[in-house]
Amino acid sequence: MSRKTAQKPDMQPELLVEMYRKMVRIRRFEDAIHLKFLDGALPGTVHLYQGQEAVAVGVCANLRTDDVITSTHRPHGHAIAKGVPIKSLMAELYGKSTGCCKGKGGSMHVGDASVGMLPAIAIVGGGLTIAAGCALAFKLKRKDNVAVSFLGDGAANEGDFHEALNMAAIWDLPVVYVCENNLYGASTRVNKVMKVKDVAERARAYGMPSAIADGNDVLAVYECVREAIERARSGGGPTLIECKTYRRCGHSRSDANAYRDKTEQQEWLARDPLVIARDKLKAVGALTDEDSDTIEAEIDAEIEEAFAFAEASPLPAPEDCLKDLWA
Amino acid sequence: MSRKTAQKPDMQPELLVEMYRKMVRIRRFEDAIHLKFLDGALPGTVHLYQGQEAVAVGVCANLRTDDVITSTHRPHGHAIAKGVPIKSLMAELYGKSTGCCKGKGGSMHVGDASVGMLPAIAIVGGGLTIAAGCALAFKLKRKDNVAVSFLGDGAANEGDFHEALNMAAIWDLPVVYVCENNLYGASTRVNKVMKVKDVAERARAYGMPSAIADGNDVLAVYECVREAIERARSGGGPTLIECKTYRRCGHSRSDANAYRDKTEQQEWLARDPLVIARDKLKAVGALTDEDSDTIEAEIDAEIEEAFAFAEASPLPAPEDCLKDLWA
Amino acid sequence: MPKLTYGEALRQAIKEEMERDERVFCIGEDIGIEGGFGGAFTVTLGLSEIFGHERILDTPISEAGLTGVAIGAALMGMRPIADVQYCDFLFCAMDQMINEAPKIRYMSGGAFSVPMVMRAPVGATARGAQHAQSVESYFAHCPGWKIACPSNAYDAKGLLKTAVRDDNPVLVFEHKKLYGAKGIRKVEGAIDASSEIPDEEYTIPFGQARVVREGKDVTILANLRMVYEAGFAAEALAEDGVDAEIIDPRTLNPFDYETLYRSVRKTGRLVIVHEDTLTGGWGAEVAAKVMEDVFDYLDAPVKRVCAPDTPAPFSPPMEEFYVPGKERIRQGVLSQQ
Amino acid sequence: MPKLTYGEALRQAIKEEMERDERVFCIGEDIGIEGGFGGAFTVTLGLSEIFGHERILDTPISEAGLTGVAIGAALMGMRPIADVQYCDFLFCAMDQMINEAPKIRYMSGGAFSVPMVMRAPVGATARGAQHAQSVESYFAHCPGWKIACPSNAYDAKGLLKTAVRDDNPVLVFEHKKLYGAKGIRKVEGAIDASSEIPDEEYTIPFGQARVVREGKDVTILANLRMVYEAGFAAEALAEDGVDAEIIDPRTLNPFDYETLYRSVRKTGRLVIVHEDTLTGGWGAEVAAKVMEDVFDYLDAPVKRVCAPDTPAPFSPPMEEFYVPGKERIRQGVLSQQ
Ligand SMILES: Cc1ncc(C[n+]2csc(CCOP(=O)(O)OP(=O)(O)O)c2C)c(N)n1
Ligand SMILES: Cc1ncc(C[n+]2csc(CCOP(=O)(O)OP(=O)(O)O)c2C)c(N)n1
Ligand SMILES: [Mg+2]
Ligand SMILES: [Mg+2]
Repeated sequence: MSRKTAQKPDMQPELLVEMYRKMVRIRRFEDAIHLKFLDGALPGTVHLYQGQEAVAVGVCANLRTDDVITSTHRPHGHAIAKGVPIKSLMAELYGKSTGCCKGKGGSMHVGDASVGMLPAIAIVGGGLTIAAGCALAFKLKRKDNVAVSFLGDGAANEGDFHEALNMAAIWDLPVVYVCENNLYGASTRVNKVMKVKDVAERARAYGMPSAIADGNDVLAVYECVREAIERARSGGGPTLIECKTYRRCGHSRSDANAYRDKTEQQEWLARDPLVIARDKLKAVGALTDEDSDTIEAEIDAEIEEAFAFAEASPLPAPEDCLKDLWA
Repeated sequence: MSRKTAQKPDMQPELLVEMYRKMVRIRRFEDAIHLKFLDGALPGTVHLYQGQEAVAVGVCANLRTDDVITSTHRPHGHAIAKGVPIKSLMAELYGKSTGCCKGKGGSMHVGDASVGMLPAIAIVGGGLTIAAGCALAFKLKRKDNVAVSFLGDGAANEGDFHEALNMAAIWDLPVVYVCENNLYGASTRVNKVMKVKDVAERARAYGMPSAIADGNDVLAVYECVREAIERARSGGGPTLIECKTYRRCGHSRSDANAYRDKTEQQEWLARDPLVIARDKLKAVGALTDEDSDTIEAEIDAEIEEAFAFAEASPLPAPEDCLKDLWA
Repeated sequence: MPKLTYGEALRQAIKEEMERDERVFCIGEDIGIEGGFGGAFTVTLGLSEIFGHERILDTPISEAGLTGVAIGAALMGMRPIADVQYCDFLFCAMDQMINEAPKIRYMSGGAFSVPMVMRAPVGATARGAQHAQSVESYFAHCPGWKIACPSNAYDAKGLLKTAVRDDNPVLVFEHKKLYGAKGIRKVEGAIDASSEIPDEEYTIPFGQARVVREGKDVTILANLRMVYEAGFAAEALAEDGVDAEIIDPRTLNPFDYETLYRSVRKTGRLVIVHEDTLTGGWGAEVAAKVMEDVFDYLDAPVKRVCAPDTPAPFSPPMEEFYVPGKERIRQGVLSQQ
Repeated sequence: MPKLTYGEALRQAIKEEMERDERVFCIGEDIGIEGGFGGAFTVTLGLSEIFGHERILDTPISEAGLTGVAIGAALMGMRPIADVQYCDFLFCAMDQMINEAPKIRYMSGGAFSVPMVMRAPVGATARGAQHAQSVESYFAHCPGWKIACPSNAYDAKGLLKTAVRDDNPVLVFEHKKLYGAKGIRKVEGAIDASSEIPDEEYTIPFGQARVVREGKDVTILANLRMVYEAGFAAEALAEDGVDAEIIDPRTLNPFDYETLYRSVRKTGRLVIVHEDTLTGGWGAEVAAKVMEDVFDYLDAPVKRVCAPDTPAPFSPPMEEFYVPGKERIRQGVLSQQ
C-alpha cells in the first residue's frame, strides 16, 4: 500500500483549470439541487456529493470517454466528472422525458452510454462486480480501456466487494476500485463496522496493489489514480485506491448529521476541496482570482440553463412506464 | 499470522488416544461408505473426508458438547469428531427414519442438536454467518461457549466469508473459523482463484488474528486451535485458522481426480494423518501396535453395527415428507 | 386509547416484546446510532437508549451477514428481529432467506428451529427501480416463511408481536407510505395509517383476515397500501351503484381462505389488488385457489389489478401509472360487472 | 441425423454459438479445468480445449461475482453464457439476478442492454433441500427475464441458441435427470431426453409451446421432467378411457397462451404439472390467466399437480412423494373428470 501526497503537477495548466471547473460545476449543481429539494420541487430523495468533488474529478480526469465508470446511490458528482451533460442530468432528477434515463431512473440511476457512465447502481456494492465484468470485456476484446468503480466505505463490507476484488485480481482485469472513505455509511461511522483503519488494507487479501490518497486534494487524487490507470491500461491489473474524504452534506435528503462529532466535522469542513484546489492552482500560476470568478459565473449560468431546460421539458406520459424493458 | 508446528503435547495420553480413535473412526467410516456408494447401496451423492481427519478431530477435541459447529457439504468427519453417533449418521445416509435428520437431510445436512452440531449447510460459505450468529447468542447470553465454523478454501472466495469474518471481528464474537485448505474447490486448484498463498492472510483485512497449522498433524491442529478457542472463550474474539491438508478421495461420488498433479498427489498422500498421529503417539509412548490393532478392530465392529442398524431401520413413510416444516 | 402512527406502533411492539423476553433483540443497519435515523423509517428510534447497543445492534452494510447472524442466533434460542432498510435488499441476503432460514428446521428433521423475524419496507416512493419493489410474492412462494403485511398501526403492532413469539421464521412487510413519518422524514403521498392502540396488551393471530368494509356486489382483496386505494375505489364505486366488500388478508402465509370464500360466496365476484407486479404475484395463487375451491360461486373470472410487469419507474407520472390506484381498481371492478 | 443427449445438445449449441460469434463466452465454476468436470453436469466438457481458458472462464466459488461479471461484460457488448452448478445457488447471486440484470435496461431508459444467458440445473435427485429446488417461479415473477425450460435435446439446443442471440437476459433451466450423463456420472432415475439433431443449424423461437401429445379430453401442461411424467400418466389415462393432450410450454416468459387456449377450448379441462412447489408457482399464474381469458370454456376448475409446500426431502420414498409422478398426475386428472 502506498500513500500519495500530491507532487508538483506535471500537467497542462488547461487541464488543471478544467478539473477545477468540473469541481465547481459539481458543487454548484449539488447546492442548487439541494435547495430545490428543500423547496419540494423534486421528487424522491437525493444523496449529494459536496465535499467529495476532488475524488470524482481527479479520477475521471484520467479517463477517456470510452472508458467506463460504475457509480452508486451518490452519483451526480461521478456523472458530471465523467461528462454527463448537466441538462440531461438535471432533467432526470426532475423525472422529465429529456432526462438521461428518460425519467425512468432518477437520481440514483443516472448514466449515459455516450460518455461511458453506466446507470448508477443504488444497491450498495452492486456496481463492483459489474465493473469487473466491463473490464473483462475490455480484456477479451483486446481493448486498452479501463473500468473504474466508485464505492463508499460502507460498501467495503458487502460480500460483493470481496468477490469482485478477488476476481479482478486473479484475472488481472483493467479495473480500478476507488473507495471514497467519507467516514460514514449513512449514520454509521466506519470504525464501528470495520477494525482496520484503512479500507486500502483489504486489497492485500486479494494480492492487489492499493494506495491511499488525500481525497480532498484533486491533484493528489489525480496522480494516485493515474498510476493505477496506467497499470490497468497496460495489462498490469487492478488497484484499490482509497480516498480519504468527507461529505459536507447529510447522507440523504433529510439528515441533520446529528451523529457526527462536531470537532471532526469542523476539521473536515475546513479542508474544502474547492479551496484547496483553487489555492494550488493559484500557487502554480494556473488560475487568477478573476479566472475563478469567471468560472463560477459561467457555471452558474450553465446551471440556470439546465434548470430552465429541465423545468421546460415535458414529463413522460404515464404509459411510458411500459416501455424500455425489452431490447 | 502465526505458523504452528506441534510442540510436545501437554495432554493426557488418554486424550491423545481418544483423538487417534476418532480419526480411525472417521477414516473407516468414510472408506466403508465409499464402498457402499460404489455398490449403489446409497442414494444421492457424498463428499468424503479421508485425509482431513486431523482437522476435524484436532479442532473438536477442544470443544465442549454445548459448543457448536457449523459444517459443509463434506460433513461426516466433523459430525463424528463432534460426537454424532455413527449409527444415526449412517442411518441418515441411508435415508432411514432413524437417521440424525430422520432421512430429511441426507449426507449434506447431517447434524445433531444434542452434541452441538448444527445441520450441515451445503451452500458453500453458508455456514459462516450462521456461526457468527451462534457466537453472538453466546455473547448476549453471557455464556462462555464457542462456535466453530468449518469451511473449505473454495468458500473463502464467497462474499459470505467477508461479511461473516468482518462481523465476527468488530463484535469480538466467540467464533473460530477453521479453513481446511485442501488445495481444491471441486476441480479448481486454489492458486487459480486466489492470488494470496494463504487463506489465513485474509484475516488481516478484518483485524482478526490468524494462524496456520499443519492440517495433517492432529497435534498441531489441536494446539493451534486451543489457543484460539481459549481466546474466544475468554472474550478475546474470533480467529481464522487455516489447516493445510489434502483430500485422499475425489471431490464427490464420481471423481477420478484427473485434474490433480500426480506428484502433488503422491507427496500429500504420503503424509497420511493417521500414520502421522500413530507414529507420534507411539513416540511419546501413548500407543502400542497392539493398541492400534485393537482400536481398528473395535472401530470396524462399531461400523459393522452401524451398518446393521442403518440397514435394519425403516425407511420413512412417503407422507413424512409433509412433516417437520413448521415448529 | 392513544393514537399511534404505524411506525410508532411497530416501535411499541418491539419495545414491549424486548421488555417481556430478554431473548428478543434487534439487528440491522443504522438502527441504533446516537443521533442517527433509528432505522431507515425511524421504527427503532430511541430504543438503543433504553436497551443498549447490544440489544439494538447496528451492523455493517452486510445484508447476507446480518441475516445469517440472525439465523444463527435464532438457532441458539434467541429471538432476533432483523431488518433491511428497503425490501429490495433482501435479495442481497437471498441465500439466507431461501436456502437457510426456511429450510434448516425441515432438513434437520425438526430438531432445530429458527424463530426469527425479518422486517422489510415495501412500496414505490419515487426512488427508482431498486428502492421500490413489493416483494411479497417471492417469499409467499417459499415454503417455510410466515408472512405478515399490516395495513394499519393496530395490525402492525399486533402482528409484529405475534411474529416475535412464533417459533418459525416470519417476514413482516411494512409499507413505506404508511409509517406516518413526520417533518423532514415525511414521505410524499403518505397515508394516515394510525390507529387507536388499546392500553392492554394484544396480539393478532396469523391467518385471520379482516373485513375492512362490508358489501354485497364484489369482493376486493387488497393488502398494505392497497387497502386504502381499495377503500377510495369502493367509495367511488358506491356512486356507480356497486357495493364493494374489502378484505385485508393481514397475513399471506397462513392465508385466511375461509373469510375470503365466505365473502366470495356472497358477492360472486373477486378483484385482487396488490402493488407487487402482476405475473406470478400472490394474487395469481389466490385466484387459482378460489377457482379450485369456490368455482361454482364465481359469476365472473377473478380479476387482478396489480403493478404491470416492469420494474418501478422513477418519474411520478409513470410511477402513478405503475402503482394500482383508486381509478384503476374502480375500472377493474366495473370491467367485471 | 445424429442422436444426441440433452447435455450433448447443449454443448453443441454453445460450441456453435461460440464459433459463430466471438463475443460469446462461458463463465462458471469448474467449467473448463483440464481433467475436471466440464461443469457440474459436463455440458462444457472439452470446450476449453477448443476455445481456450479465456472463453471458457473458470471462476472462484463466487456466484454473485460471476453473475455481476457476466452483467458487466454483457453491458459492454459481450454475450456471456454464465452458469451455476445447481439452480439453488442462484440465490447467492440474487441481487444481480433481480436488482441488476433485469432492471438495468429499464432504469437506463433503454440506453443499455444486458444480453446474457444464465444456465441453471433444477430438480430433485436425492441430494437434500439445498440441491433440489425447481426455482422457475421466482424468476417468472421478475419482469425482465426471459425463461426457457427445454424438456429434450432438440429443444435444449434450439432454445439455448435463441437465448444466446437474444438481446435480453435469458434464464435457461435444465433438468438434472434429463442430461443423459453416462457411466459414473449417471444420475439415478435419469430419463432419456435425447433427440435426433438435424445436421442443419436451427433455433427455436421463444413463446412457442409444443403439443407433445394430442388428445381431446383434458389438457396437461407440464415442463421439463414433468413432460415425461405427464406422458406416462397419459398412457395410463388412455386405459382409464381419458384421452389427454400434453403441452410443453418450452418458455415460461414469453408464454404461449395461444397454443394453450386452443387446447383448453377443445378439452375444457386443464391440469398443470410442475416440480416447483405449489403455492405461488408458475402454475398459479397460468391458472389465473386461463380463468381470466377462457373462463367460459372450462368444464372444471384448473387443477395443479405440483411439489407440496415443503423443502425437498432427501430420502427417496419421501422425495418420490414430493416430486409429481405419473400416478399423482393421473389421479389429478381423474379427480377433475
Ligand atoms: C445493499 C444495500 N444496503 C443498504 C442500502 C441503504 N443505503 C444507501 S446508502 C447507504 C450508506 C452507504 O455508505 P457508503 O458506502 O459509505 O457510501 P456513502 O453514502 O458514504 O457515499 C446505505 C446503507 C443500499 N442502498 N443498498
Ligand atoms: C454456493 C455454492 N456454490 C457452489 C457449490 C457447489 N460445490 C459444492 S462443493 C464445492 C467445492 C467446495 O470447495 P471447498 O470450499 O474448498 O471445500 P472442499 O470441497 O474442498 O471441502 C462446490 C463448488 C455449492 N455447494 N454452493
Ligand atoms: Mg461512506
Ligand atoms: Mg477445498
